[in-house]
Amino acid sequence: MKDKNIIFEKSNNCISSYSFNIEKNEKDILNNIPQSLLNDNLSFMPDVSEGDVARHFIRLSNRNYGVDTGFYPLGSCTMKYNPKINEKVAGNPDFANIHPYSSTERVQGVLEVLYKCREALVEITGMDEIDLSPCAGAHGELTGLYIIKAYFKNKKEERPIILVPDSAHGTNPASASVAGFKVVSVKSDADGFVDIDDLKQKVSKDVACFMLTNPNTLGLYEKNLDQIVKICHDLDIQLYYDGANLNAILGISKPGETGFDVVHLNLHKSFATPHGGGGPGAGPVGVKKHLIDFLPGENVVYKNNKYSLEKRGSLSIGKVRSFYANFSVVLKSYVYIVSLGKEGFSKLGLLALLNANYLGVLLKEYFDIATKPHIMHEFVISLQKECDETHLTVMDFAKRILDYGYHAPTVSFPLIVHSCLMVEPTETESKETLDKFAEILIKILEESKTNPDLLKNSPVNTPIKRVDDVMAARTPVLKYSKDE
Amino acid sequence: MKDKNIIFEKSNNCISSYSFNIEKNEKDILNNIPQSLLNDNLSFMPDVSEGDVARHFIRLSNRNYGVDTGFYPLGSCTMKYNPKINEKVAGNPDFANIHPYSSTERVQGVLEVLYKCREALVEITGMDEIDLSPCAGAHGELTGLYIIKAYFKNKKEERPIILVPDSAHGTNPASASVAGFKVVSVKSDADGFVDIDDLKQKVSKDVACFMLTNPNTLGLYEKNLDQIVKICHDLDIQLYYDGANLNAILGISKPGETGFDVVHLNLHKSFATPHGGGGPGAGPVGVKKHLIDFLPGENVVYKNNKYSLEKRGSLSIGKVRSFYANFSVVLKSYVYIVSLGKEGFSKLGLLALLNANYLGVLLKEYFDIATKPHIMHEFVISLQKECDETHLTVMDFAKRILDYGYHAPTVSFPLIVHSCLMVEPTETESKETLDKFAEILIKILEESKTNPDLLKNSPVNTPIKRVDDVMAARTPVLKYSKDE
Amino acid sequence: MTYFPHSETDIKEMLSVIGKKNLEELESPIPAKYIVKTLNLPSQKTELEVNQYFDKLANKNKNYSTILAGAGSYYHYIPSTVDELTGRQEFYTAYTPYQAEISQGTLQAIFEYQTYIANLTGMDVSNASMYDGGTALAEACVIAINSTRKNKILVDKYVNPEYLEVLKTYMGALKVEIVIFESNPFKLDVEAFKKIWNAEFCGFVVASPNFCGSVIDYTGIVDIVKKDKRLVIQSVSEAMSLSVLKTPGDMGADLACGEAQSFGMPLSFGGPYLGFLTCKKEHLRKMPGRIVGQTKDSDGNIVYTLTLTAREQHIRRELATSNICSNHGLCATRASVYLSTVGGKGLRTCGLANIEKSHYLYEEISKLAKFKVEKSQIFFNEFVVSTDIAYDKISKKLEENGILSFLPLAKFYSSLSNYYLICATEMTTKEEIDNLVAILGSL
Amino acid sequence: MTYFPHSETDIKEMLSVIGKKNLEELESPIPAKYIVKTLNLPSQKTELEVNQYFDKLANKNKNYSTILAGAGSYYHYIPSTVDELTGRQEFYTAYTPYQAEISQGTLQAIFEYQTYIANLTGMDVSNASMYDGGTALAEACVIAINSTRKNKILVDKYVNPEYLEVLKTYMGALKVEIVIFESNPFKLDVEAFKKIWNAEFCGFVVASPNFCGSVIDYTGIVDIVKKDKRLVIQSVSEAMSLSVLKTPGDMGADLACGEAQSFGMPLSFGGPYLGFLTCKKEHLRKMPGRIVGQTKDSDGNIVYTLTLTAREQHIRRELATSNICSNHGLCATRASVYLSTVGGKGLRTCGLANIEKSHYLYEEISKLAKFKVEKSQIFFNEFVVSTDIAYDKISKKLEENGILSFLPLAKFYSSLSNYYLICATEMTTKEEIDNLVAILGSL
Ligand SMILES: Cc1ncc(COP(=O)(O)O)c(C=O)c1O
Ligand SMILES: Cc1ncc(COP(=O)(O)O)c(C=O)c1O
Repeated sequence: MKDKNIIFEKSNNCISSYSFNIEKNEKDILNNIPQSLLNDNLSFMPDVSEGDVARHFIRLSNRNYGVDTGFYPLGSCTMKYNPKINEKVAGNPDFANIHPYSSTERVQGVLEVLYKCREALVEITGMDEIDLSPCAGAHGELTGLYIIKAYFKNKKEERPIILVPDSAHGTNPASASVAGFKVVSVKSDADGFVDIDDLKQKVSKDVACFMLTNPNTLGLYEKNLDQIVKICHDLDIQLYYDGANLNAILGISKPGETGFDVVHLNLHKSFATPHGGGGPGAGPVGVKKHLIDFLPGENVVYKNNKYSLEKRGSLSIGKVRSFYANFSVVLKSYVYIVSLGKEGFSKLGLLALLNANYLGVLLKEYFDIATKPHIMHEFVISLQKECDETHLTVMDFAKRILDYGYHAPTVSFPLIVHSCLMVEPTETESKETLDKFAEILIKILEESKTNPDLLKNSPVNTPIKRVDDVMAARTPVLKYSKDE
Repeated sequence: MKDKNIIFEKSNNCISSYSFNIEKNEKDILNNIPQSLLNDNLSFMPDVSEGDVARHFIRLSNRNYGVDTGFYPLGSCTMKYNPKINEKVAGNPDFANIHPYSSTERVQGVLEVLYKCREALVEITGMDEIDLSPCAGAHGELTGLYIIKAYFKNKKEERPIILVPDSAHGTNPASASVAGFKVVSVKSDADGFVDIDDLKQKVSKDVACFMLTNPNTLGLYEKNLDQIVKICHDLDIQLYYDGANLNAILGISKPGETGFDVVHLNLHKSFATPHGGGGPGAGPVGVKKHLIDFLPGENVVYKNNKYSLEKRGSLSIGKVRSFYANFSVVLKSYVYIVSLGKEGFSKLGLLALLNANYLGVLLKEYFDIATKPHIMHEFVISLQKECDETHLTVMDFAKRILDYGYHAPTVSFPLIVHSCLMVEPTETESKETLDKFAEILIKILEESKTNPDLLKNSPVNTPIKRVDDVMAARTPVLKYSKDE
Repeated sequence: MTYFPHSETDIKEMLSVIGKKNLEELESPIPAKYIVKTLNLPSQKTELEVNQYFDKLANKNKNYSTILAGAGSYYHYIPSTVDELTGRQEFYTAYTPYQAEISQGTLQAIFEYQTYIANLTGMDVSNASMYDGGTALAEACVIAINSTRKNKILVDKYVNPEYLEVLKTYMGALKVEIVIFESNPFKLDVEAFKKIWNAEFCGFVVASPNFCGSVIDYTGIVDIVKKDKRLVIQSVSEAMSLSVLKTPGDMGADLACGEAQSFGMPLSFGGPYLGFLTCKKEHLRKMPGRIVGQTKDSDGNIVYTLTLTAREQHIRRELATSNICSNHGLCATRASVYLSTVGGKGLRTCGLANIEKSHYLYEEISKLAKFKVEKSQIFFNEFVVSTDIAYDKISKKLEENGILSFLPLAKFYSSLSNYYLICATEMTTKEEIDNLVAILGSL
Repeated sequence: MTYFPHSETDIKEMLSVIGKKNLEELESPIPAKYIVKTLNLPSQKTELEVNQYFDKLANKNKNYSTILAGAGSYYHYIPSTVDELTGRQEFYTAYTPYQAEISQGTLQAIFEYQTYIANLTGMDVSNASMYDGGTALAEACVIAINSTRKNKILVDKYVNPEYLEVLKTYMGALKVEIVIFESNPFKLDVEAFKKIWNAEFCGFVVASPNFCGSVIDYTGIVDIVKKDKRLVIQSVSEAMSLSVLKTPGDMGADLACGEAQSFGMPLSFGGPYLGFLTCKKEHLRKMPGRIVGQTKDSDGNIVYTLTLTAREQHIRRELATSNICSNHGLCATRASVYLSTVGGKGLRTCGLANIEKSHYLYEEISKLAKFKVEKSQIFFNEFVVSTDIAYDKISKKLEENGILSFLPLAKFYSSLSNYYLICATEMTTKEEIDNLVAILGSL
C-alpha cells in the first residue's frame, strides 16, 4: 500500500535540500573512520523543501484532536486545559539549553525549580518525601514497587505478591510483573468498592503491597479505606496510591494522610502538562518516612544557600532513568502550581467534582451510570443494555460521539463494567460545554434506537472513516517502504 | 443577528477572570483621576477562561487558509513560503523587547540589522539609497511620491500630474491622489504594454512622475522600457517602480539599472515575510542620487565603529510614520537575504519565471491566457468567453477552486482584462503542486460546461458556504452588540 | 538555506515542457544589458549559520533591565496566549481575506477587534487597522478635511510629536495648513481655544493622554467646534488608558485615532505597531482602509466579509478615501487575542495597576529635593518631572544602572528644557521604583 | 492565574441541579477528618507575576557560552521547524491516539518516526518510543531474557553508565544477573569475549559509540552469540552517529536501543529525551509499548492506528511485554519533524560536520604537550583525552571561560582516573575549538 501523503513519497531530492556546513569533502572526512564501519543507507530519507515539510505536518496536525480543539472527556486521563504560560516558561533558553552535566553553580535556577516543586508536591500529597525522576505514571508505579521491594529486602522479608483490585488499570499488574512480583487480584463488590472479605482472604505476610487508585477507576471513593489500611498495615503490607485519579481530591485531601505509603503522581494529568499524543509525562513518586532511604538516584538538596544534586545512600534502589528527571515537564507543572497557588488548589478538586456530578445528573435519567453510590471526578456509563437491544457495540457509540466534534470518553475500561464509557470532564470545562455534551449523548442514544446504522457507520464527519483495526494487526505494516 | 461563536457571547464572567495585581482597591486608585474623566463601560468585554479563549482562536485559525495550508496563487501578491527561521530570529527577546528611545549604545544589533539590510537592498535594487520606514507597498508609493513632490518643489517646478497605466494597481492612483497629485491614465496597447503613442501625448512638463510596475500587472515585461525612460527623462519626469512584481526579476535585473528613479519594495511579498491576513508589511523606498536628500525621517549611519540614527537634512519630506521602521519585518527579510545569499538570489527569480511559464504552458491549450507575448512570474487568464457561454461569473470559477483545497488566484484584476484570474505561483511551489493545480483548473473548466451549477453553488467543501457580500454592504453590521 | 522545492530533474522536465533549453532563456524579455551576473551579497548560509549570525547580532543589543519610559511605546505584559494563538500559521501566512469562505478566521478576529476598539473608544465604527498612531492621525485629518472641505486644521501642541511630524508630511502634500494650538501641557485652556478657533478649521486635534502624559478634559470645547459643524479628533497614543478613562466618544469626539501597541505588540524598536481609527456613524463612508462586516452565507449562517469596499483604492482608485491596502491586520488579530484573554477584568485591573504604579513613582519622586513633579497633573501612567540637574549626569547614571527613563522633553519642546517624561506600567515592580528613586536621590 | 471557566452563577445553578447546597457537600464520600483546610502553598499569582518569578529563576542559571561535552546529552542544532510544527496545539494537547479517526496526525507522525528509526538502525520494527536511552536498554534486555529464558546478561563495561545503572535497577528486581565484560574502551577484544561468553547469557549488550565515544566493531562476536541463539543488543547513546555509521542491523545486532535526543530534543537538563527500541521481525511480539501500523478506513483510504495491542498492559495486564503506557510520543513527533526537515542530505552533512569538528579538535589537542589523545580511537563526535594536570585546575579555568568540557571519566571508571571525555558537534565553531585549545595550552 502506498500512502501518497507520507513524507517519504514527497521526497524529490530538491535543490534546497537542508545541509550543514563542512569544509572538507565527504570522502576526506569519512577517512577518519574505517570503511567497514560506515553506512550508505540514507537513500530512504526524504529531501523535501521546508515549505513542503511545513505543509505536511500542518496537514497532519489538522487531522488531530487536542484539548485545545474541544472537549476531551477521556476518563482516567484528566485531559484538562494546558496553560500557555507553562510552555512559554519552559521554552526559555535559560531553562531549555542546559546540559545535565553542567556545574552545580550554573544551574541554581534549575535546581531551585526541582527543589521547590518537590516541596510543593510533598505538601499537596502529604507524603514525607518525593522523587521526581520517573517519566510517566507506569514508570512511577515501577519505581514505587522497586522501593517496596527494597524495603522488604532490607527487612530480609520475602514478599512475592502484589494485590490489585480487579478494577485496576493495566499498568498496575504490569508494573508489578516487571518489578518481579506475582499479581493477585482482589474482587470488587457489587457497588464497585474493594470487596473487604476478598481482601481479607488474600492478605498475608507474602503480600508486599496493595495498589489502589482512589477514587478508583469507577470514580468511587473507597468507602472502607480506613479498614483497608488497617488490614494491610497490620501485616506491614504497603499501600500504594496510583495518582492517576488524584484530580478528584487535589486540594481537598492528601493521600499521605489517609494511610498510603507510596504514591505516584501524573504531572501530565493532574498538573496540566500536555500529554503530546503520548507523553512525555512525569510520574513523581512520594513515600512515607520509612521508605525514604530507598528512593532512586539522586536528590536535590539545599545547603549553605546552595542547591545541589546528591546521590542517595546505599539503600537506594538505584537509578530508574538516565539523568535526573523530565525536567521541562516538572518545570511546567511547577509553573502551574505557582500560578494556582493555595487559592487555586482550594477550588480545583471541588470544581472537578462539580463538573462530573453535574454531567452525571444530566445523564442519569437516560443512561445506566455504573457508579451509583456517589460520583467523584468521573463516572462510568454502562451501555450493556443498549448494546444488547440494538446489536451495536460500545465502540459504535464512541465513534458517533466523534461525529459531533467531541473526543470520545474512555471505552471499555474498567474491565469490570461491560460495554462501558468512562467520562471525566475535569474542572476546566464550562457548564455550557457539559450541557451541550449531555444533549449530544442523549441524542445519540435516541439515534441508536431509531437509526442504529448511523452509529454503525460512524464516524462520518471526521478526517477519515472507521479504521480497520483487524487488518492492521493481521498484516502488520509498521514502517513505510518504497517498494511495497 | 447573534453569532453564538463570537467571543462576546462566550463571556460568562468566569471565576478565573484574568487580572493584574493591584495593592489598593479600585476606588482609591481611581481617586487619582477626576470622576468626570473616568469610564464605566467595560461591560461589553468578555471574561472567558483561558482554555475557552484558546479554543476560540484555534477554531478561528482552522477556518483560515494560509500559505502553510496549501497553494496560494494570488497574482500580484507573491505568496511564497515564509521561512520559520525568520520568525525564530524575530522572536528573540533581544530583538523584540527594545524600546525605540533606547540609547544608541544599547541597540547596536538593531541598527546593524537595519544598516546591513539597507545595504543589501541597495545592491539588489541598484538604487543609490534606500529608506526603510514605510509600512507597506502603498505607504512606500506615497513616500516615493512625496519625495518626487519635494524634488520638484526644490526645483521650484509645479508638476501637478502623475501618469499611471490603465493596468495599474489601485494603490498607484490612490497614492498619487493622497500625495496631492492629479492622476492621468496611460492606455495599454492590444498586447498589454504601455501604449507609447498615448504616453507621448500625455507627457509634459506638468507631469511629475510615471508610475510603472515591471513586469506589469499582466505579468509582461515592458518591451519598450528604454523608450519610455527616454520619453520621461527628457522632460525630467521621474520614473517610479512599484516593486509589487519585483519577484520576477529578483536577482536577475535591477530596477535601478533600467532607468527608474524611485522604487518601493514589498518585503511582505518578494522578501518572504508573512502577510498575516493583512499586514504588517514593510515598503522600503529606494531612490537615485538626485533624490536622496528628500528621503523621509532618519537615516542609519555607521561612523567610528558605531551605528546610529541621524535625522536627515532640511530637504527631507519629514516623517511618514512614528519611530523608525517596521523593525521586525525588516529583520525577517534580512534573515531571508542572509539565508539565500548570492547563490539563492541567482536562482530565485529564474524559478519564479519557470513556475509561471510552466503552469502557463500546462493551461494555455485550455484557457485564454491574456498575456500572450511572454509570461514572466505571473499570468492572467481571461474567462470572458467561458462566462459568456455559461452565464457563470469569474467569481463562480474562483469559488469552485476553493472546493479543491486551493486558494483562488486574484479575481478581476487587472481591470483591463475582463473576467480574469491572475495566477502567480512563486518559486516555492513544486512541480507536483503545479501539475495538480493545472489538472484541477482544467477539470473545473469541464465542470463549467457539463454542470455549471456545481460552480454556481460552490464552494461546498469550505468551512462556510458562499458569502452574501451584497447584504454585508447594504445593512452594514460592523461591530457586535449584545442587544441586536 | 533556500526554499526551492525543485529537483534538478523537475527543472529539466519543466523546461522541456515550456520548450526552453535552460533557465536563462526565460529571461529573454529582459534586455541582455540589464541582466545582472551576480549580486554582490554574502554567500548562502546554512540555517545553523544564519542562527549563529543573528544570535551574535542580538547579543550586540544590551537590553535595559528596567524600562520606565513610554512616550508612545509602552512596555506592557503580553499574555502567553498572544504569541501562541496569533502565531498559528493559518493566521500568519494568509493574505488579506479576499476569499471569505476560507478566511473566516482572519475576518472574525478582525470583526472582534473592530468591536473592541469601537467600544473602547465609544464610537460606532472601527476600521480593520491602520499602520500606526501617526498615520492613523493623518488619515483622521483627511476625513475631517474631506467632510468639511476646509484646508486648515487646528492641532494641540502636545499631540505625540512623532504623530505631528507624520501629520505635517501628509498635510503638506495636500496643502493643508496646520495651526498649532499652543496649549498648556497639563490642561486645556478653553479661553485660549476660543480665541484661536474659527470655522475655517476643518477640526481640532486634541491628544489625551497627551505627550506629557496628561489626561485632558476637552469637553469644554466640543460644543464650540460642533456649533461650526467641525470635527473633534482625539489622538490616543496609549490605548491602555481606554481601560479606565472616559471614551473619546463620551468626551464628545467625532473621530478617535491612535496607537494600540499596548494591546499585545512587543516594543520591537518602534514597529510594527497598531494604528486604530474609529468614528461616529456619519463618517463611515469616509473611513479609510478595510472594514469587516457581518453577513450570511448561502446556508444562512452568520459569517464575516470585507465590506464597503467602494471606498477603497482597488475600486475607487484616485477617488478612494485613502491609498491604504495592506494594513496591520495581524497586529489587530494580536489585539483581539490580547483583549479576549485579559477580558474586562484583566483590562480594568491592568489600567488600575498602571495608575497605581505610576502614581506611587510620582509620589516618591515628589519627595526628592532636587526633583519636581507637577502638582496639578492628571495622568494615567506617564508624567512629567523637572530638575536642574544636568541631563548628561542623570542619563549616565541611569544607563549605568540599566534603566531607561527620563526622556528629555527638551528634544521635542524648547519650552520644556529641564523637563522629563517618565512612565510606569503594570510591569514595573516596587523594587524598580524604589531603586530609581534611590538613584535619583543620590544625584 | 487559574483556569476555571465557571461563573459564580454557573456554580450555583449546577449545584442546584445536583441538589447540593454548596461545593463542599461534594466532598461527602471523603471522611471529614481527611479534608484539608488549606494547602500550605504560596498564594495564587497573576500571569505577570508568574512570568516575573520564573524569569528570575531562569536568570539564576548561568549558561555556558561553549558546550564541548556530550556523554549522552548532545548539543545539536534544532531547526526552526521543530518547535514551530511540533508546537501545533493539535499535537501538543492530544492524548495517546486511542480514537484513530481523529488522531491521524499523531499516528502518521509516529509511523514516520518508526520508519526513520527502523531504517536508521537497520531493523524491521521500531516501537513508538521509550522514555529514554536507559529504560530502552532495560526493555531491550527484557526482550532478550524473555525470548531466551536465560537469567544472565553480558554487558560491555563502556555502555553509558547512566544506562547501566538503570539496567541494574530493572534487572535486580527480576533477579537477572548482569556480568560486566571488562573490555577495552577503544575496541572490542574478541579473544577476551570468547573467554567470558557462554550460552547461559541471554545476550550481549554492546555500546557503539560507547561511553568513551569509540565506534566499536563487534562484528567478530556476532556469530559467536548467534550460534548459541542468543541476542546481540546494540546500545546507541548518540543517535546522530547513525547518520554515517553502519547500522546496528548491518553490524549484526538483533535489537538496537538508545537515545535519540539528538534528533530535535533540547538539552533540558537531561529530559524529556527520546528512547528508541528497534528489532528484527522475529522479536516483534515481544516488543514493549505502543506500535503504530498502517491499515485502511472504511472508504479504503490508507490510514494509521495503534496496533498489536495484545502485547500491552491494558490488554495483557501482568502478562504484558512491559508496563509502559504513556511513552515519549511528542518527542518522537519532534524527531519526525527534525528528520523530515533535515532530510537525507541534512542528516548526512550533520554527521560529517560532527566528524570534522571533533577530529579537528582531536588533532589540535594532540599537538599540546601536556595532553594526550588515544591514537587508535575511532570516534564520531566524542573522544578521550588524558593529562596529568589536576582536574580542579582544568575545571576552574574552563568554568571561568564559560566552557563546558572535559568530563572526568574517573567519575565513572576508576581505571580512567586522568581521562576526560570531550565532544564537538556541528554547533561547535572553529573559534570555540581554537579558544579551548589555547586555554589548555596555557595550563
Ligand atoms: C489509573 C491509571 N493508572 C496508571 C496509568 C498510567 O500512567 P502513564 O500513562 O502516565 O504511564 C493510567 C494512565 O492511563 C491510569 O489511568
Ligand atoms: C501591483 C501592486 N502595487 C501595490 C500594492 C500595494 O501594496 P501593499 O498592500 O503592501 O500596500 C499591491 C498589493 O496588492 C500590488 O499588487
